[in-house]
This record gives sequence, C-alpha cells and structure tokens, in this order.
Amino acid sequence: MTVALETSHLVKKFGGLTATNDVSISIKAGARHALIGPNGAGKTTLINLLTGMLKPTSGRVMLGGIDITNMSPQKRVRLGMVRTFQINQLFGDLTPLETIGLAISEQHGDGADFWRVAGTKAGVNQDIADILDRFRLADVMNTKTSILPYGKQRLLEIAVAIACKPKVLLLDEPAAGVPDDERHEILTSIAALPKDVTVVLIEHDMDIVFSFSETISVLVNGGLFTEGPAAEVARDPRVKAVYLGESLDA
Amino acid sequence: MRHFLKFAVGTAIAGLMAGGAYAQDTVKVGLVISMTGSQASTGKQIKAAVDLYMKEHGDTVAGKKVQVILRDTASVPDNAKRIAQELIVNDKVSVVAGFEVTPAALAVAPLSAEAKVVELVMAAGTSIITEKSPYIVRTSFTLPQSSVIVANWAAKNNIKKVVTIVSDYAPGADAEKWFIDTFKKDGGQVVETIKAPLANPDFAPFLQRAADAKPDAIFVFVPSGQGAVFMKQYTERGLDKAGIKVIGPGDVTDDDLLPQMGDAVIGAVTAHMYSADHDSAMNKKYVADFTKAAGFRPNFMSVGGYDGMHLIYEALKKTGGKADGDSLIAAMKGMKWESPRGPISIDPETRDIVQNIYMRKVEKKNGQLYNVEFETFKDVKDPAKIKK
Amino acid sequence: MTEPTPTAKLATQGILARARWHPLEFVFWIVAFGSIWFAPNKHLILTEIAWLALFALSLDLILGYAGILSLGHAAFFGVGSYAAALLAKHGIVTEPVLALFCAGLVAAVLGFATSFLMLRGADLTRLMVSLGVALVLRELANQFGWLTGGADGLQGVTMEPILGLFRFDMFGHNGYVYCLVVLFVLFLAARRLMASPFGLSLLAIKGNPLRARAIGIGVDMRLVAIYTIGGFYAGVAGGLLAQTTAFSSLDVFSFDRSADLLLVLIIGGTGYLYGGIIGAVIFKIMQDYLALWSPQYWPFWIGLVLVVMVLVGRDRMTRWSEPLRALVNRLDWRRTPS
Amino acid sequence: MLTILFDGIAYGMLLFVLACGLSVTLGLMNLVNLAHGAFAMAGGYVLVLLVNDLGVPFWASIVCAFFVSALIGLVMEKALYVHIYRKSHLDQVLFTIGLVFMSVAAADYAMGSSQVFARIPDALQGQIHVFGIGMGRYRLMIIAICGGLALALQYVLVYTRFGSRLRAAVDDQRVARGLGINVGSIFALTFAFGSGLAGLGGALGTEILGLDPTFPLKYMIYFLIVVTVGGTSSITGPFLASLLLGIADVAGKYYVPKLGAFVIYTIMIVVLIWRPQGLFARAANK
Repeated sequence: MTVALETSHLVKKFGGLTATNDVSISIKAGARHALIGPNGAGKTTLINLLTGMLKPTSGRVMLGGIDITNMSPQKRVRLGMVRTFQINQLFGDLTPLETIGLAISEQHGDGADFWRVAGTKAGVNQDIADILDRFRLADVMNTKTSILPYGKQRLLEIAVAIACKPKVLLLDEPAAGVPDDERHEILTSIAALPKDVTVVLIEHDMDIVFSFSETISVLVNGGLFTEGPAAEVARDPRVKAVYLGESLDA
Repeated sequence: MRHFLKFAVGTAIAGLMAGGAYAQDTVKVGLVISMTGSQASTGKQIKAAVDLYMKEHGDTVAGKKVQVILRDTASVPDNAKRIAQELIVNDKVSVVAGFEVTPAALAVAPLSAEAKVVELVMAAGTSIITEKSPYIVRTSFTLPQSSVIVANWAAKNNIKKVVTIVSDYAPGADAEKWFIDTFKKDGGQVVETIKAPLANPDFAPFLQRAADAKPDAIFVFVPSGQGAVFMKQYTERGLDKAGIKVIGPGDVTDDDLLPQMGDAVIGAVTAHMYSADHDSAMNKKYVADFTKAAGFRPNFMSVGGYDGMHLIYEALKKTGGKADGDSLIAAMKGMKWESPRGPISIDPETRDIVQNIYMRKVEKKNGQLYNVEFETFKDVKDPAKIKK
Repeated sequence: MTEPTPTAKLATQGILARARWHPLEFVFWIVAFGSIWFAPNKHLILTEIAWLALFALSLDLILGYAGILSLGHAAFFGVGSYAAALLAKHGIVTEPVLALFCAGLVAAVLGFATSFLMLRGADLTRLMVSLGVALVLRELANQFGWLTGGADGLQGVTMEPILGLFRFDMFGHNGYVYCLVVLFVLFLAARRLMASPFGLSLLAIKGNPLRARAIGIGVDMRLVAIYTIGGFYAGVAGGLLAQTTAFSSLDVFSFDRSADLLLVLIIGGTGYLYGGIIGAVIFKIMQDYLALWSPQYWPFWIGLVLVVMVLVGRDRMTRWSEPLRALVNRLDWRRTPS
Repeated sequence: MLTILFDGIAYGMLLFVLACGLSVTLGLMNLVNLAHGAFAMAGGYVLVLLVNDLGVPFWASIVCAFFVSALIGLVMEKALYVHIYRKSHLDQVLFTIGLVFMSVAAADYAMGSSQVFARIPDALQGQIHVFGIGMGRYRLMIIAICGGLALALQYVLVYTRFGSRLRAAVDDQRVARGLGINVGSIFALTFAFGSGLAGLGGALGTEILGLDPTFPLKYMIYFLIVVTVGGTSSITGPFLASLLLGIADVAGKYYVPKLGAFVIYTIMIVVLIWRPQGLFARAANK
C-alpha cells in the first residue's frame, strides 16, 4: 500500500518554545487515522504545518511522494491536502450552493474566470448538486450560510472540504459543539466518506475516535508519544495516564 | 444620436435666448470664490466687500436689478470651472467674478472666451491671466506691478544682496522673475532663490537657508493668508535682529493678518496698491464701514471685490443696462474712477488694471499695526504687458 | 452527457440568478438615459454625478467586494486625470475615447504596482499606505511642474471631438452623454465580472480569507487583480473629469476627494454595484443644495450626515435601499427557495 | 548645521505631544481617530481666546488649553466615541472624518477663517546663541515642556498603578477585565488625557504651525505618520518617530527644498511595508 502523507523530523519552534518536536508520521493511502492528544499537545500546530499555514523550522512534509514543505496553502489544496476547521470558517454572506460552487470551480481551475457568468458550466453544476445531495444541503442551498442551523453549517464545513476533491482530508474536531440530535447526521456523513480518501481525524471525543479510526497517533508535548492500531492504543496504559493527567489538570 | 444632439443644443440655445429675454430686468453676477478651504479668508474679504458695495449703492442700476449669486469653490480650481460653467449655462449670468487664485482664473478663461461672458478677476495676480480671453478684466493687481517697484526701491536704498522666497506657483514665479530682472538691471545681486510649496508651508528651514546666505534683505511673496506665519518665523529666527530686511509685494503684510503679527514686523517694506491706512476720505469711510459690517479689517483683496462691483455698475450705466459680454467689456475698457486705494483705471488695450503703487513700511499707529505709505508711483501699468 | 439531476437543475438556476437582470434595473437605466432628454439644463451636474458614480463604483469593487479599506483612492483618479489631460494637451492621443482607455490603463498599471503594498498589514496599515501613495503622487505632480503645471494646474488643454464627431460643447450635453455611456459600459463589465467565479471568490475572500485559502483560492493574486481593475475604473473616472473640464489640477489627488468618495459609497451602500451610482446622485444633490444654502458652512452638514450615519448604523441607514437591493441582488431568490 | 537639528528636535517634540494621545487611543481602544487634530485645534483656539481677548497670562492659558481640550475629550468620549469602539475600522474612519468636517466648519463659524496667533510674552521671542548655535527661545521652551512631558508620561506608564493598569488593558483587554480593571473608565480617562495633550500641543504649536480652521485636516497626516511609524505599544516608539520625523522634515526642507514633503511620505510607506507594526514597535510576539 502506498503512503499518502508523511512527515519526517518535523520541528516548529516559536521563540524558545518547541511546539512540534521531531514528529515523523506516515499515513497509508485510504487510511482512517486519528490524531489525539491532550490540550497543548501541538495538534493544531501540526495541522497548520501540514496545510502550509505555518512553515516548519526544520523537517519535511510529503504528500503522495511529493515534497510540499515549501508550497503555498492553495497549491497544497490543489494537490489534494484539504482540511476542515474546528471552529466554522465559512463565508457568511454566501449560500451553501455558492460556497461549494467556489470550491469546485477552484478544483476545475476556473476559479479565476472573470468573464464567464458563474453557473454556465453544466459539469460543475452537476458536481455541486451531487455534493449538496450527499451532505443533505440541497434543501437549504439558497439560504445565506450565516443563518443556517449550526449542524447544517458543520455539514457544510465538511462538504466544502470534500468539494475540494481531497486525497488527504484533515478533519479537525468535526462534531465539536454540535447538539446531540444533529450529531448523528455528521457522523453518518463522515462514515460515508469515499474509501479512496485518506482521512486524518483530530478529535477529543474518544467514542468517535474509536468507532471511526483504524490507526491512532498520540501527541504529547509536541512530540509523537506513541502510535499503532486503534485497539492497541486503546489498551495502552500510558495513553490512559496521559489523558487521566489531563483530566486532573483541567 | 447626432441628430438628437443637434436638437438638444438647439433647444438649449433657444433656452439661452429666452433667458436673455427674461434677463431684461435682472443682471446676474456669478461670484465664484472660496468660502471654505485654504483660500477661505480671501473669499470672505471679497464677499464682504461686494456686500458692502451693494449696501451702499443699492441693487438697481440703469433700471436693472443686480443679483449676485455666490458659489463656493472650496479652494479647488476644477470646481471653479464647473461652477462658472453652470452659472453661465444655467443661471445665464452676465459676469463671472471672483477668482482668488490664478489656477481658478485660468481654468475659467476658455469658458469666458467661448460664451462671450465677462470674467472679472477680483484677486488673482498673475500677469498672463487677462491675455487668456478677450472678455477678462481685472480689478486687483498684477505681481509684476509691485515687484518691479520694490526692486527699484531696494536698489536705490542701499540693498545690494537679496534672497528671494516665493510660493511655488504662477504668481510666485511672476513676482520672482520681475523682481530679479529689475533688481539685477539696477545693479543688485540675488544670492539665492527659494521656492516654498504652496500648501502647508513651514518657512523655518527656508528662512534659515536665507539667513545663512547673509543678505541685506529677503524678497518674499506668499499668498494672502500665509504672511503671518512667515513673519512670525522670520522674527523667531532673529533675522530682524540680524538686520535682514523683509521686502516684497504687499501680500506678506496683508492688512487682514497684520494686527496679529506682533511688533517684530515693524519696518517691513512692501510695495502694493492698497493699504487700509491709505490716506483719503473715501478709504477712511470704506475701512470704517467695512470693519463694522464684516468684523475684520479690509485687505487688498477686498478692494478688488469692491472695485469689481463698481466696474460692473458703471459699465451697466454706460451701456444703458445692456448686459451682453461685448457691450459690457467695451464699456469697461478705459473706465477710470476713484477707489479706496486711490485713482485707478482699466487699460483699454489689455483690460488690466492701471493704478498707483505705494511703497509702505509697517508702523504702529494708535496701538495698531499698519502699512504706512511713504512713496507713490503713479499710474503703474502691468510691466509684463508694456514690454510686448 | 447525462441528464442533470433535479438538484443540479435547481443549483444551476440558483447560481445563474446572480447574473439575472431584474426589471428595476432596466427602469434604473432607462431613467438614467432618459435624463439626457428630460433634464437638458442639468447636464453639467449630471456629468459630475456620472464620473463620480464611476469613481465610487471603482471603490465598491475593492471595498464592497474585496474588503480592502482605502483612503487614497484618489491616487488612481488623479493619475487618470493627468494622463487624459496630458495625452490631449500634447496631441499624443487626441481621440477622447482612446485617450480615456489609455488613462485607465495608466491607472491600472499603478494599481497593479501598488496592490502588492496593499497585501501587507491590517486595515490601518492599508489605510495609511493608500493615503501615502496618493500623497506621494500629489507631491510628484507638484514637483514635476514642467509636465503637470504644478500648483497652477494643467492649463491649455483642448479636447478633440469624441470619435471625431461630437464636440465637447459648453452646455455639457455631449460631455454628459459621453460620461453616461462610459459609465454604463463599465457598469455592465463590472456586473459581469461580479457574476463570475472570480467575483464570487472575491466575496469569499472578504468573508473569510483563511477559509478562502483553505479551499485553494489564490487570495493574493485575486486581490492584486481586483485592485488593478479598481485602479482602471478610477483612472477612467479621473480621465472623464479631465476631458469634460479640459483641465487637471493637484486637487485630483487630495485627501478630501478620497474621503468624500467613501461617503458617497457609504450613502449608497456597498457591495451591490448600484451603491456608488445612487450614492453619487444623493451626495452631489445634497452637496449642491447645501453649498447653495450655506456656502460657508456646508462641510459641517456633510460631516453631520457622516456622524449620524455611523451612530445610527450604516445598515439601518441604507435600509431604504433594501427593497431595491433585495430585488436587484440575489437576496430575492435566497429568501424564497423555488 | 546644529540650528537645523535644534529646530528639528523642537518640531519633533511638538509632534510627539500632539500625536501621543492618538497613539495611546489607537493602541488601547483600537480606535482610528482621524479627528485627533480637532482637539489640538481646540487647544490652540482656547489659548488665542484667553490670551488675546481676555488678557489671561500666557502660561495660565497654556494650562487652560490642556484642561479645556481634555474636558471636551471626556465629553466626546462619553457621548460619542463610546458607541464606535466596537464598530469596524471603516465606520470609525467615516465617523471621525465626519467630526473633522464638522469641527473645521464650526471653527470657521466661531473664529473666522484667517490664521490667528496668540500674543506671546517677550521673554519667549527671538533667539539666544549658545556656543554659536542660534536657538529660538520659543522652541527651546517647547523642547523643555515636551521633553518633560515625555519623561513624565514614561514615568506614569511604568511606575504608577494607573500606568500598569493601562498597559494591562492595552496588552489584553479581556484579561484586564478579568483582573477587575475597569477598562471603560481607563478608556475615558486616557482619551481625555490624550485629547488634553493634543490641546496642549495645539496651543504650543500655534506659534510655529499657525492656526486656522483647516488645522485638523492639515496635520492629520503628520499625526498618523507618527503613530504608524512609531507603533502603538509604547511611548518611546512614537517619541522616537516624532523626533525622526521632525528632524527629517526640517533638514529635508533645508538641504533639498525641492523635494519637500515627498521624503516623509516615502519613508512612511517604506516603513509600513518593511514593518507593518511600526519601526519602533516590539516585534509581534504572537
């Protein structure tokens, strides 16, 4: 099996503080991988390094065998490295239809078309419609995003990412803050993600982590603490201790 | 489209004719001046003078009612042009008057020529203005008039080395050129020429530069309103103590600001066509009435406005109320009268003003500062135009 | 290709709605062009309104659509103005339409060059940089007096007839028709631009630059592009001023001009293209009326309008335009899912 | 040329007193206050009115200028500015430009559009020569007062309780609130004090800068340059920026009068591109 995403000796320092400490992770294509760790373990920094929002102090990031360490965020997106956000990052003034349309246009490479009226490419419209259907957003496609119910916004958050045709999808706490009755809809959508997409899940909720992921990496204090199949990690007493320690701290 | 335009222009011209017919009992004068912005103080002088004149002489002349339409240019020349155009086209004025700065006066000149409307320049002092349209007439002054006189005077009065400081725009260039040419011809030496920016000047560095050249005098031209800052910084720098005199056209010791300049300004020698201290019965009454009505002292800009109104009234009397551009300008040419500043006339050749230029020195009278006249040069024409 | 699914049909409709013309828009432009006939003695002020509207439209493109706060938009206006005046004065390009296009291009080049400065920093930095650029240009125009006429303004410009046929007459009739046609054409272009994926992506960047990057939008280049286009529009507006007055002066770069422009756009409302035009109409009429009524103190009332607008809230103040916006804009089909 | 240096320092000091209030309000309240110059103008007119029309001694009038401007600042803060802290920068810009327009027209109405000057005591007129350097007495006084103020401000900020609260509020408002600091009243006090300083600067500056109703517009650019170049996180930043600006401006005009203000605007743009947070600001630590 090929490797979808790989980091080697990734280090990020802020002044004297080391936020990411020599992290080397390798994730196989099509994997369902979870990234866990207590608060302050450096999960968010790691995501930012992977997506290009931050530049590493040293080390490399490889996507499908290509070195993307110095690429701009949008280039990485075009190569298939896509993320969602823990806190919704949506376009409040646009509709779900337009939001997804934008992402798909960029994917088709005609996002910078300035002389073609949007919506005149039938293929693009069909792709948009498929995603709207898949994420149950068709009925609200013409509603302004800012007035959508939170659960729908959360779905849109993931739908937008999928519209970018990811090879590797980083899901940053997809169910965070979603009320229980809308939670199911999101989990179903995640479960239904296409098999050829490599999914990296960053999550606190252990129920979701263990029901979804096959392999797990645990981050502590910026470094890789342990990794392995989900079942093994779940049994690892040290992991329990780390989480226990955190709950004592909190 | 073309057809339509012909039609539109046709109707507009017809409208103009109709307007002309209506204008039989009213003569409209568009007063285009700055009531706001950097030139506002000049605009207010002119406005007050025009009001005073109309209060004294009534608003009817030769059977016509004179109506002044005041429009603010906010000290922006392209506004002046647009406003003048509106006044001519929509309000059908017979005269556009005002124009405190040269750019505004120049911008309106082509309109005046095309529409055959009299452009009465009440303030701007660059020589070439009147040459830009056959309908331009001026009641203020030209900078060469004063600059030449002051150069002559300086050369005769033991001033050998001069530094010039002028504002960097057309009137400044006029003043500088005519002063230097005359002064050099008379044997003087100009050791340095400095141009200060027109907007928001801080004269301190320029004055320091001038002081370092150790001249006998500084020749200065700044627009009305900036003189006070200049004189303040001149004294602050100790140039008065160093024996460096201030000479120049009268703009720098503007009557409006003079009372505020402080005693240090005493002794500044300037050449100009009007001083609030001018010794005549007419001027005494003018200053008293003006100060009472407006609340501030009249300066040389105000007489431009006052005399401008007089010129319009007299021209209307002469034409019997005919207010078209050709009749008016013909009537205005060669007109002579007594103004608060002394006897003046309009040169029939150039339509520019001919007037006495006075040498004045700043002195304290009754506890107030005045430009006191000590020598008179009679009937000075614009030197720039004599040469041609 | 297979038959599109029902959702796809709806989606197509939904997206296309952005570009659809609403009847009110036709009414708007019919009235605008009608003014050529029914208000012939107002053409001078209408000319002003027309170029001001275009100028405000250019600011709307960068502020209302891309969210770039600028206090120096007069830089482009001024460059366009001087370019048009100089081209005519020195007989380089005498035909006004072509010269106008050149003026726009010059301003666009400036827009492109300065856009990179505008990518850095937050609102205040952008504010100061844009202001600084305008100030520097004003100083330059002042320094190069041999070219620009310095503080005296650029005198002695004579305009050739438009397309060699229509002379700029003193009554401003041809000038107005010319300005209105230019405004209309450029408005159509802007409308098309904003209905494109590119226009949509600008709204996305304005709404959330972080996410815009995360879905692969090249944010910087899009901003550079719209800033350049905005420069072009402002340059054309400045060119119109220079051509209709046959004059250009340092005031084209002034801070007041940029500040007034903000007011114009804010009165009309941002982000729906008509805001600049409606704002220009209201602002000019208000200013003209106030200046006639109180020639000395009219800026006070303009200032008061600004202060009150902000205190009351711009959204609420411009709510009067809501029905129009709702109809013109895409809001109508959003609220009523078909 | 030491006289030029001296002039530049005096000019810079004056700019500092005029602009430092703006710097603090910007840093503290994230408020873009383009109307700052209006408070300076108010101070200037207070001085002129008191000295010329009421015959109040010069020094007393300077002090009055400070308090009157501070009072106006306090009232304006409570009545108007309070409502715009939370609004967007665009709104703040519009609002304060509106205030500038209003203040210009109001000053024109009340005071006339001519330039005015206060009568200054004879002791402050003219120059004295020290080691061959000609120094204007008035400018010397400005340097003394403004220098003293800068030191006092630095002391207040670093060593007093109010100062530490202020710094806390600038650094992080939420935390400051959490610590029980009444951020609202700190805002109001600071705003009033900043306005008072502007008024003081305006009063001192009438002699050198001139005073007319367009003052707030004319010098707005300079204040903004001081703030953007100096940054908003300390007093020293704007102080150094003011000195730099004053000296560069005066020396530039002396040595290359042709270029005029061009140099300063260019420097500003370059600084903003190079260090958007300001030349003397602490490096962003986020």
